[in-house]
Amino acid sequence: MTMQVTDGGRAQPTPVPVQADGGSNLPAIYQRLGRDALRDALKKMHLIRLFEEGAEKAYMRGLIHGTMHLSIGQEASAVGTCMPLSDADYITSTHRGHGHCIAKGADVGRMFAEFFGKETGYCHGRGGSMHIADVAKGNLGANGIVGGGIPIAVGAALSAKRRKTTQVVVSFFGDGANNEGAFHEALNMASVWKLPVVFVCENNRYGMSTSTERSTAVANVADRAVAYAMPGVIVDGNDFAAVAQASFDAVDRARRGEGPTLIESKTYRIRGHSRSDRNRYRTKEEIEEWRGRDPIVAFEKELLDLGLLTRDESEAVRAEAEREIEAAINFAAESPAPPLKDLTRFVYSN
Amino acid sequence: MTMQVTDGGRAQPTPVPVQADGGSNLPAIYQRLGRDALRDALKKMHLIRLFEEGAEKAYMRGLIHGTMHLSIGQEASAVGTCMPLSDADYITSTHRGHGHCIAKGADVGRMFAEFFGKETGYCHGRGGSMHIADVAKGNLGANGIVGGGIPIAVGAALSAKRRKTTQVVVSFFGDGANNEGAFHEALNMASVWKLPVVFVCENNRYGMSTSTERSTAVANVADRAVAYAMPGVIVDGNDFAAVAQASFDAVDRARRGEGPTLIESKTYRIRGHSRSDRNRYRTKEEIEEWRGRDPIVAFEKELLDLGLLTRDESEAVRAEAEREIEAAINFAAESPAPPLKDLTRFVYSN
Amino acid sequence: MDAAVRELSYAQAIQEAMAIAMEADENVILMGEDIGVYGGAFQVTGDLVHRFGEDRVMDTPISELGGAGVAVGAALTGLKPIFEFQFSDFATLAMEQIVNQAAKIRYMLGGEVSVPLVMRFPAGSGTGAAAQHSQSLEAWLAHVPGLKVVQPSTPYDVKGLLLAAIADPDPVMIFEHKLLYKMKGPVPEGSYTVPIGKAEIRRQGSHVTIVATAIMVHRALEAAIELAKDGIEAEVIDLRSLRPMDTGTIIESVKKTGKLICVYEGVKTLGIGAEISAAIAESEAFDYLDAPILRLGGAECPIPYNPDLEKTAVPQVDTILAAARSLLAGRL
Amino acid sequence: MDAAVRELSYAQAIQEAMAIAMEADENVILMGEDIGVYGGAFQVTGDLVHRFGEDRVMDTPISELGGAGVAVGAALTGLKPIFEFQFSDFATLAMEQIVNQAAKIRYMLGGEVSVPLVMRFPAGSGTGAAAQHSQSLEAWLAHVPGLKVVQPSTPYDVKGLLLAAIADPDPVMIFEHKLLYKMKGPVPEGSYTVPIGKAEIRRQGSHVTIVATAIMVHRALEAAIELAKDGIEAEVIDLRSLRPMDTGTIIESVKKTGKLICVYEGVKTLGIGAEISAAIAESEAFDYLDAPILRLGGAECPIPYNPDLEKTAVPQVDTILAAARSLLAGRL
Ligand SMILES: Cc1ncc(C[n+]2csc(CCOP(=O)(O)OP(=O)(O)O)c2C)c(N)n1
Ligand SMILES: Cc1ncc(C[n+]2csc(CCOP(=O)(O)OP(=O)(O)O)c2C)c(N)n1
Ligand SMILES: [Mg+2]
Ligand SMILES: [Mg+2]
Repeated sequence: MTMQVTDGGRAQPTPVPVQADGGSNLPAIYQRLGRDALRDALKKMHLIRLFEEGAEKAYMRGLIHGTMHLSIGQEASAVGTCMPLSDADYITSTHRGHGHCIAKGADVGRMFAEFFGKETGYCHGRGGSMHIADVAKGNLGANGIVGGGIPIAVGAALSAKRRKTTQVVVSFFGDGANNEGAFHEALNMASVWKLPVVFVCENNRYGMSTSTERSTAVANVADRAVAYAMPGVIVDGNDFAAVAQASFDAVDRARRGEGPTLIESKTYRIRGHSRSDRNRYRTKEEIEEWRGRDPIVAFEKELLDLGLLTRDESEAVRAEAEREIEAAINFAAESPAPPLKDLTRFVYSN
Repeated sequence: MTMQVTDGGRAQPTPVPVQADGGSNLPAIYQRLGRDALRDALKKMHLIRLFEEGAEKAYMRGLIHGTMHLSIGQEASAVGTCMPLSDADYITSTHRGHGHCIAKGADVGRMFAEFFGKETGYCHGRGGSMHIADVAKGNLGANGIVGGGIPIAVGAALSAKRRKTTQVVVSFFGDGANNEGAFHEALNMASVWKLPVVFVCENNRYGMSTSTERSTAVANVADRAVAYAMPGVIVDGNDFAAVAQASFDAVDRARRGEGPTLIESKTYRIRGHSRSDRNRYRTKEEIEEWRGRDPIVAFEKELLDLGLLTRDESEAVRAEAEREIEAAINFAAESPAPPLKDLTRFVYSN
Repeated sequence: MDAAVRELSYAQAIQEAMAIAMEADENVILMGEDIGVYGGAFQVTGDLVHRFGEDRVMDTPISELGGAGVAVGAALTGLKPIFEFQFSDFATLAMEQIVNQAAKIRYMLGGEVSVPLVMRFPAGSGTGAAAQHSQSLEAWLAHVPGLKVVQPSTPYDVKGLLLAAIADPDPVMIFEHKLLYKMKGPVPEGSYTVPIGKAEIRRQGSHVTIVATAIMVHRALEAAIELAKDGIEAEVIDLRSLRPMDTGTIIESVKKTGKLICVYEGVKTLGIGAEISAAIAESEAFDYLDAPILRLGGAECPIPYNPDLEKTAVPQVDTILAAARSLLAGRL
Repeated sequence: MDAAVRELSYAQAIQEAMAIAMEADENVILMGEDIGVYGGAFQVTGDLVHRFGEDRVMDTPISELGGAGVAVGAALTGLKPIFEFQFSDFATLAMEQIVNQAAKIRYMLGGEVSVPLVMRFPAGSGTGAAAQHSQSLEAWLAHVPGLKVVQPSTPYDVKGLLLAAIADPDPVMIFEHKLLYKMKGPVPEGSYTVPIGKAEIRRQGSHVTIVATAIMVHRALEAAIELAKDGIEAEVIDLRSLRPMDTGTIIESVKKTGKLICVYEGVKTLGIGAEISAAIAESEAFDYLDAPILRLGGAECPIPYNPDLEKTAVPQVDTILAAARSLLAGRL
């Protein structure tokens, strides 16, 4: 998607006109986005999937210490949500944040470098997977604290409003986070102060091992929007078009000064919660069922069916993503580690 | 009200049959409660009012250091809510907790003694106004932390359920507390686990100086009940019958094992938030208007109109309350202070 | 200090510092509970809402965790929030945002951001507000790298340290003792700063070094006057900054006096005096010490309600006198 | 110790203690995030849910503040909850309930209630989990009267201290170092307790006293073996309990050795070593000290992600060796 970013941060997409075979089946949002943006979105989804798989392999080969939280299966949610955002807009992300980071435009090389604990990483190797950020692109960071980013997003929105920009903030969080007090306090303040923020709950059915049925009193997280007098929207998080449409609606609303929205993006994480997960809390069948609803496969098929993408183009997009990931891993592997003498650098500004 | 308390804590009211002139106007709840209980309720409301006025005077005379939060105007809410509770049932209370304490059956002598910091006080002078408790009567204590008692109440309800009693817990809190994360987390857990707890939000329109309009995204706190899949009930907190009815309904439901209820009791605090309040955030007219809706005056009038009380009885009830308060203040004033050597007593059990 | 300098109360000095910063930079905003039309629980913000409007003097809902997080997010993205906790005790609700986020984000992000945030904590006992409204929790925050922590004891210092805090690119926590709010002292007009990280010798002396914080500085000075009558000359150091701590000034003093007493209101165990003592015991000053290092801190109990118990729970002038006399007995 | 005693891992020892207590008293319940079918983030609760059911091994929503409050309320009214924080860092969300409520209710209510609550805190660095999952915050809680705080370093002790904690009528906080979970050691079957408030001398020595906590006990013991090769005999004391602290044992040791090194993982400033040092510097042992008291604590930074930086951020065997050698240089 070609973006012209104004000072104030409003995204100005210049869509390439769509002339598709899809005819009247063409989702309005595809019309709005245009071919280039759609292809870019597909590539980002591939990048996310390949990043996660690369991370997994690196972990298995002992290149990474610590843990990691993979978002395989949730790619449409991350990329679809970020479609209306420019670099001037902010996001706050979560422990499961690789996808959000790529969706917001990060360079996978610097991401892998961070993952490998290298000085060239986005956080100079100090943060790792759970804290990857990309401030230049508006990603204020993943967060190791469930729900920790939600009030921060509201603060960024307060700042955007007070500084009289048209910046919008998207706060990603999981279904588990919706039972944290921070969620409640943040959504209430955002509503009372009518701030330009969109709350995106990626409901993948579990907070670690605990299903929403066992953790959350309501059937849908979006049902809680009424408690904050804001719209609550449920979308199929594995349907790129649905996610993008909901995000555009909410972001437009926020830019118009009409306040926050809570979007619940229903999706599923295919991998375990983290490396130590033995998947005891869910069935193989359930996992298989969701594997059948792969958001990348679906999106690609849709673009092909609608004539927005040829087979050749689709191969090319995927190949390009693969090349980028390979180069990224090499860049990361060859990058230097931070010097030990710099242990306390970055604690304070001076 | 004559109570027979079973082991398990279920209250067994034995109402004195009501034969009132009120006829069909007689609220069903009055029928259920009976004359004695109603008179006792009226007396408790007087005790609360007189306690607060006595506290105010004592403060003015320099007998008390610290601050205090008076519940003048909120008496019907406290007493009405506690009507279905036996001594085996629990309450958690707030910084504005004198009324709850009296409603739950406390002795005003030991309350004044606590207020005066005396060894004979409910907390042996260690807690003061903001921590008055009466554990024998099921009052687990006032709380200096806004919202702090709400999860504690849920824990007591969990305990009641696990120990297979029929005890019910009532958690009092203010409108300001409904924006605390603790409120959210506690109500969610109570609902998920179907615990026997009733959440009573005494909405007196302000959290200190901040009106609910400026602090809370929804018009009514009870509107938030849907976010926890529990009934949300709004009552006129200055109408004793309405409060008592709502409380009975919720407590009955909890005892039946059907889970929690959120009651919003709309009321008003006539005095300032605490001694330092200059009432800059509200108008004299507003205060005067609410003074006109005095819950004690209304209740007394209603009982007289319904023929449930004679003028003589009404005088007698009030006089009795006055005598009790006077005796209580004397008891407190004459009681000894805690010995200085006992400074660290009560920190640990042994 | 210039005799012509007008006197302000500690609370007024804070308010003036905030007003100066708000005049100078429209990105400075105030957040907190009842800091608007109510003027703050201790009347520190006073009438600032009328001067700067509700958009810059923001009453928050009673949501300490969320409020602190909003302040962090605002600080990350161009604003300079000054966040008031109504009582420092309520920071217990916001430790997540203060400690995991504000203190660490810059480091976790490898220096790519900073968090120019000021938080104000009315602290301490003596007001009859009992255990949940009287704590002195400054040692907790002084334990956290990424934060700076100051505890000014005079109107002059609180204005200067607050202005230094607002100018600082990193999060600065200011502990204000509630009993000091009404204390008056000379405060110059206009902008000036007191450097974060510098202690101040309030009284020179050669027999014993007393390092004190907040209201204990005044009690220590009172005690020093009494001690002088016995021929004991106490050097009284006002620590002022807890993180970073100016151990250099204390070391120099102890080299001279050979004796150290730490006086603070927080609970004795692991209160700030523990750090002062340990920092000296591991320093070059160790070899100059000729008596145990005494700590006078809060009693090992919650703050009680009864006023006499409450006084007994924290060091008073007499406590300091007795400790100094016993430390110096036979050693002068 | 009896050679016939079987070995258990630290995690297994904790699990066994909980199982014993749950068998003995049906009011003992476990609460925490993913402690049921998942078995806990560190597999400490393991299969207990199958043995005792979901009503007694309760998965809570991700609600640390509320969850802690529920535990407090349950403890006040007849249950004995054992509450697991998934990582000790998340206690930052629950400090209100831990510090204002659990620690103070008994005192505020004049002894009319008690809070028989146990909280478990997986703590420490070394797992590559970075700044928000690696903290050592035990000093915060050890600063709070009303709490008891222990930090066991062996499978034997963690079982015994946990059983003591469950039997204790007051709130006891247990800090468990994550790197210890897989450590094995002899653990007797059945019920036994290790007294809260007692340190343990792990190795006798006459030249220097090393007081260490948690994993640092093992590093100190390793260092002691090396030091012995140089003829330096270190006495290694495992502090075990932070509140109350067994200063008596340390004082006796320092009277013998004249030298003290404190080794702990929490941030050096105001970490537990500050209290150990200060307690000794104000005690009768002061007169026996012939060298500064050294503290080896965590670096003044958040825990970094990069594994080499991460190691550098907390004391290692080499750090202890170097410190001991420099302290003793020319003083043996
Ligand atoms: C405050 C806090 N509590 C607990 C954890 C441990 N934890 C990490 S991720 C997670 C599950 C989060 O679930 P959800 O919000 O649904 O996100 P998902 O992992 O499903 O993407 C938990 C419990 C944490 N990091 N922070
Ligand atoms: C956690 C916390 N935040 C702030 C305060 C200070 N405070 C005490 S009472 C109060 C207002 C509470 O309002 P509400 O809940 O409506 O109760 P009300 O005073 O109206 O009865 C505030 C802000 C506190 N005690 N605890
Ligand atoms: Mg989830
Ligand atoms: Mg109110």
